[in-house]
Amino acid sequence: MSADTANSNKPAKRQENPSLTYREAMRLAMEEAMLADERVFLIGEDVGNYGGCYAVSKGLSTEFGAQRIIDAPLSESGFVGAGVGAAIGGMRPIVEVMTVNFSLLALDQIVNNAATLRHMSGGQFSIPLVIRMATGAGKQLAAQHSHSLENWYAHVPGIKVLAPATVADARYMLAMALADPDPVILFEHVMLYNNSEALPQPEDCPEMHQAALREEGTDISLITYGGSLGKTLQAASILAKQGISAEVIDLRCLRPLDTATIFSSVEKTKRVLVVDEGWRTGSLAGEICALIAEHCFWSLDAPPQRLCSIEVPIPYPQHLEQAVVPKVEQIVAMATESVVKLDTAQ
Amino acid sequence: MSADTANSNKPAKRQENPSLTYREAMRLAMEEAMLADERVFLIGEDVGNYGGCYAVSKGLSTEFGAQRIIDAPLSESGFVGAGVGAAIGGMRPIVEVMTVNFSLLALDQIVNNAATLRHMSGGQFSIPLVIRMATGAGKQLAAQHSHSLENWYAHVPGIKVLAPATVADARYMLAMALADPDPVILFEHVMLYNNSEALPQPEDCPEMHQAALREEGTDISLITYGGSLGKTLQAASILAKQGISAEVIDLRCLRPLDTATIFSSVEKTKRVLVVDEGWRTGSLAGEICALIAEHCFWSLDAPPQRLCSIEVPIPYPQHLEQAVVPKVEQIVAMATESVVKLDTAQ
Amino acid sequence: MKIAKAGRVAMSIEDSKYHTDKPHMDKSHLHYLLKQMLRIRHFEEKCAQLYTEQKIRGFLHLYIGEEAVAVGVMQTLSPQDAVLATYREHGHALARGLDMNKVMAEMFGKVSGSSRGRGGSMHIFDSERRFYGGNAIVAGALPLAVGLALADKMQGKKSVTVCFFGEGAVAEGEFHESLNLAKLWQLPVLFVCENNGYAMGTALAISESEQHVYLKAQSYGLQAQTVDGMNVVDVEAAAKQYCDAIRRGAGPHLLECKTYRFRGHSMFDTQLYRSAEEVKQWQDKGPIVKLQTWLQANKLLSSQQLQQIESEIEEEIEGAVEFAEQAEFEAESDLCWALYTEKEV
Amino acid sequence: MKIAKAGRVAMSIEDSKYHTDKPHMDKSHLHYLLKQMLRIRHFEEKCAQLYTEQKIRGFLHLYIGEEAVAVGVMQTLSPQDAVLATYREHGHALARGLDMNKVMAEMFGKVSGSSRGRGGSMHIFDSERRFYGGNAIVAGALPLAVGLALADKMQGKKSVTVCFFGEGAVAEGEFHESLNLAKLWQLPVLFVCENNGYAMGTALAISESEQHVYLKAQSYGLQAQTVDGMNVVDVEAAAKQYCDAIRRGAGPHLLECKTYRFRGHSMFDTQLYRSAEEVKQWQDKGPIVKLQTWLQANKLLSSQQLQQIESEIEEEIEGAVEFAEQAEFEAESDLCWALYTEKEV
Ligand SMILES: Cc1ncc(C[n+]2csc(CCOP(=O)(O)OP(=O)(O)O)c2C)c(N)n1
Ligand SMILES: Cc1ncc(C[n+]2csc(CCOP(=O)(O)OP(=O)(O)O)c2C)c(N)n1
Ligand SMILES: [Mg+2]
Ligand SMILES: [Mg+2]
Repeated sequence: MSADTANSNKPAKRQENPSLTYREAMRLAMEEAMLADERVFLIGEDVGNYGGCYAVSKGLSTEFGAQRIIDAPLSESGFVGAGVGAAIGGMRPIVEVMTVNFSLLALDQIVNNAATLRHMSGGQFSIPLVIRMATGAGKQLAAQHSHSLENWYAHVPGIKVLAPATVADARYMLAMALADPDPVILFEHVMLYNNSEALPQPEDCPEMHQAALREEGTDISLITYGGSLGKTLQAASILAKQGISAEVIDLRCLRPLDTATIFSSVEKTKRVLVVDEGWRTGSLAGEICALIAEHCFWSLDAPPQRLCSIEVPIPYPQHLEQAVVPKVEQIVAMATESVVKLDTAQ
Repeated sequence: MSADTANSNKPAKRQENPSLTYREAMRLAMEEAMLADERVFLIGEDVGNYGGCYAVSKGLSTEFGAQRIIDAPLSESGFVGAGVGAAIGGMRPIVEVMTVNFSLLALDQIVNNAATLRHMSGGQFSIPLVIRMATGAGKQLAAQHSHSLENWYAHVPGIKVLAPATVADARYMLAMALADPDPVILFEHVMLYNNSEALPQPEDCPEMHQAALREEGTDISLITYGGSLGKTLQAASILAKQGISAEVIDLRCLRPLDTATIFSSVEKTKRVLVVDEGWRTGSLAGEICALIAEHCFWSLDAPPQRLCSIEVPIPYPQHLEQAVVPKVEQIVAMATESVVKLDTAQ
Repeated sequence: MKIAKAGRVAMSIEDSKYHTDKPHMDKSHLHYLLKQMLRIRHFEEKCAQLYTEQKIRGFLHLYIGEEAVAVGVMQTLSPQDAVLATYREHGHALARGLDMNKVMAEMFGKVSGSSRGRGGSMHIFDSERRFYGGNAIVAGALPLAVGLALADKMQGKKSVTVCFFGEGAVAEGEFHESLNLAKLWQLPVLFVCENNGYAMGTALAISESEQHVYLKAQSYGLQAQTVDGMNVVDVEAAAKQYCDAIRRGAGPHLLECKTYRFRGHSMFDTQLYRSAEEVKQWQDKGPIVKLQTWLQANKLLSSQQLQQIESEIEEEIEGAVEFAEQAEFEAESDLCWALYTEKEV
Repeated sequence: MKIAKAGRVAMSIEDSKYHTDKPHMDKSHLHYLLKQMLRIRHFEEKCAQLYTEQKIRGFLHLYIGEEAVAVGVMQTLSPQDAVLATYREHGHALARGLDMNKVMAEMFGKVSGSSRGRGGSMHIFDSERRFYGGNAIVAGALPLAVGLALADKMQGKKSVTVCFFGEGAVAEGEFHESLNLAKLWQLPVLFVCENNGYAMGTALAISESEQHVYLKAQSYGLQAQTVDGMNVVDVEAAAKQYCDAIRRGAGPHLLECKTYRFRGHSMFDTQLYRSAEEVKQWQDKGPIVKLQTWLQANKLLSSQQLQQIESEIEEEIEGAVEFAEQAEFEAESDLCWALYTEKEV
């Protein structure tokens, strides 16, 4: 674990615009939230004594004590539901479900309670709950520990879904989520935690529900989120060298989707490739392709494409795990084909 | 509850091609399976003494006894997982999860065990499990009891997903599911149970994974499944009167999708509307639109459209419930617009 | 006021085992208890009728036979306390003090209903009275109760959260997880198990290897006991004893109330799983007949008084039906209102 | 052969409380037990080293310190019995008789591995030996165990299904649901709780309001007891007693084995949640040192015999590493093979 460069006792450091890891940024955001609002607390398996399964909350239990950094037993349905109840009861819980894999055990509480109670009760109360979970493959943890199910959550009305893909977003999106009066689910891709960046000012961050244009381009829109952003940016720079100008959109907010940004990019580039680590059939990428086909049909110069994971439980060995998830070369190849095909067609 | 016209003691009746309800057809299929293979048993909440929450298994416990028609406690995760174990152990369980709403509690067992164990173990065993569940809205049961989450299941590699929409499919698809060596999930839309039809011969039924052309047409493909088939067929006949020839495809098998049938229809009609009771964002309809946009892009004369449920927890009052789900008039209107727009464009 | 010794009636309030902790059982309180139970009973009988008239649709789960549980427990609560229940919660809503007009309008699906008509019979809410539903997922409210109690405890409030559920819910993992969490964190929760012997058609013996729910609760370290759920006085006394303990910081408690539903599970139930005799036996020891007979036998309730109670209730119910009939349906254009919060809370 | 009375060593096999039911504890069997534990121990020490060399990747959860549990229980099983375990299952796999070569190849992710290399450390399977994994979802295997036992019972087989899980799993709803189902249906399941005191960094006191797992099991009507999980003989005796009862039709049983993991939860664990002293104390009463010291003190194990055991194990492990190194990775083109069954089963 890299040393913690974030330290609330040295606020000066922050202004020097230090570089932080994604992990540190997320912790800093939680620390800040807990200092600012005593209704905020963190609950989850091993968030306290152990420091978090991905070490995100390391040190927080020393700073805030076991009353506000609550180690929960292995009871995902129980403590996620308790988070919903606590939010109704006036607190601002941050519930850490270690990983999306285990969140299946809590889905009933999320779908039938968190997402539903406000509307179903006629708007009598809000549920200011934040649920954080790690997601994705890449650490050779095999089939039961490598799911990407952001799309399932993005399907559910009543919740909002965020996927911070940069250190800056790790730093500032949690605060946005906590400021939001409704249930927000935050997905942290496991391969991002060690990424390091210098932080921009908060003012320079887009709003919670906005997609970010990470790269401007004219030939094709590459749309992605979370753990696939890095690969997509790499692909964009390779494409640039090949003379293809790719625009890269980081969705950031998976529900609601910032369709305005998506559509205006596609209307400009007229070609699109969506990159998404979820399994292909029923993926979020599929949703985005469908939206584009519906709304930008007459502008498109090539079929909307998507690059997703192969539909198989993710195996343990590195070469097979990597064979499942999207790869930089595939992005380059598909984008090139999309653009070149068009050239041929013309 | 209508009287049971299915009766194993009068096989003659069957040959007379009697008309059955969907409910009776499903029960007949179970009865037949249990008579034919002693490894088959039915387990679920209230399948025995109560006769099933939608009365599908009524009478079976008298016929087969409590050893083969097993009333399970309210323990969805427990008895679905037990179904997986029993299938591995050499039985052919039919697990009834009353409704898809409660299946959220069993999702971990379905995704991480049923769908995963065969592949992850290197193909050492199969899991010949059938899970049946009711799905959908229309009975004014409000938000927690009206979900349509077929798309979530259709996303998961390792399982197969069926949505019998006709009495014939209720009658024959369960047998197909039981003959299949892998986990199969069967969705029974709650509004179908009382539908009545004369049965075709089993030979006249398409295979398990095949979509069915319920209506041939040339102007637009209407693609649907489950509870929306009836509405779509109604819409098609209204459209016919307006001079629009609509082809109606009943997906039947939601995983794997019969893309060959879908694509060849769309290549022919050049326009498509997908009708799906699921919430729009991330719907199965979105997946199908995306597939069509990818594969039939150059054939399409209009953007692929979809009609889904409005994204809101489904309210209790009839007018609001009906406002959420797809309606016949909407199908007609959207199909007409799609066709007319094209005419204008020409 | 001490209650006169019971005569020949079966029920013995004097013998009630919560003698020392017994709440203030004067005549007017007993009349009040009777009236609350009758209100619920007649309200639901009316609902059953309205269901056949299709004014009320969807699922309708009647509490008839079980009124003593909600009424007894609710007596011990203050407005700061929180209440959660199941899809069989009309009784709880009324006993918690929700306006019958709004409850009936909810049954009709009207916008003047307690949940704007969106929830119907299974989802009656009133956040002002801290009545958090009305949950149609069996055992779905238990984790919520833990969270509400946690929030109260963290905020230094002295509230109790009461969570009602059926004995069928005991088999769900959520029961297990919630009791453990509540005890681990010593939360102010009163779990009330309405053990009516059946989960739909599944008898307790088919759903629990250990059929004493209070013993199960004790295995988590909760204080727990079983009480005659047909005796409103016993229920109230036990609930009071437990709520007092909870307010003193003694952590979560569970009260198992042995009761019975006289009607089917919902309006669709053909009740093949139990005999008419069994139902009859329980009806004979029903909570209303029990209290009413005892009061009358002890000359604590004149027929005039009963008449008065009945007619007040009749009037209230008639008013509620009238209110519900007159009320509007929510406009279709408001369908999505309050899916999310409009501004910060 | 009766075992000579223990000398000054702490462990007293004579005093073991399963005197009457004690399995056949002759010297060669004790040597066998020791060897099995040493096999697991050294296998895993090798794995830890291979992990730092990045031959093994992903999560690696070592069983070091807990070997007596798997080894003791496995002695009582026949090939027809079924076994399920957690992500900490190398020991169980080896004790169940899986070929070490295949297990090591699995750790390497090679196609000759027991799961074609697809599962890795957490997902060792061998359906021929009825070893059904290797499950990385805490408590995820318990419902499967219920189902396997149900299938055996329905088919009239006399098999026992043994399901191993950690004490952390006890808090999951699946524990609750599974124990209830197993008891309701009187299924031949032996639940073995490996109570090593921690679930990752969460001490038992933080995760369970009732810390005696065997008492929790009794609340479902299961026969249950706790046993010294550091004493392989006690474990074997208790498991034998229970498996015998289960085979006689006495329904599910639970054995709580008090044990300890000497290493971190996985290879990433900084172990801030426990002291080095605590670890040291437990190491001193470790299952291997205990048995070995006792055997030596009683002159039942010569240094030559020990040498022989150690060198056989060393050879086996070297062979396994060699096998794994030489083995191929699965071809990328086979990635989707066996996602579904190719033909009817
Ligand atoms: C999780 C879940 N599973 C199944 C159902 C269907 N269902 C509704 S009520 C019920 C029986 C519940 O029995 P119990 O908890 O004893 O409450 P009672 O109805 O007797 O008051 C069932 C199975 C449900 N609503 N939720
Ligand atoms: C459902 C679920 N939640 C969380 C995890 C993460 N996790 C893996 S092991 C573990 C601790 C389990 O402890 P215990 O059951 O005592 O077994 P031990 O590791 O001590 O052998 C946790 C929290 C998981 N794998 N599955
Ligand atoms: Mg009940
Ligand atoms: Mg442990």
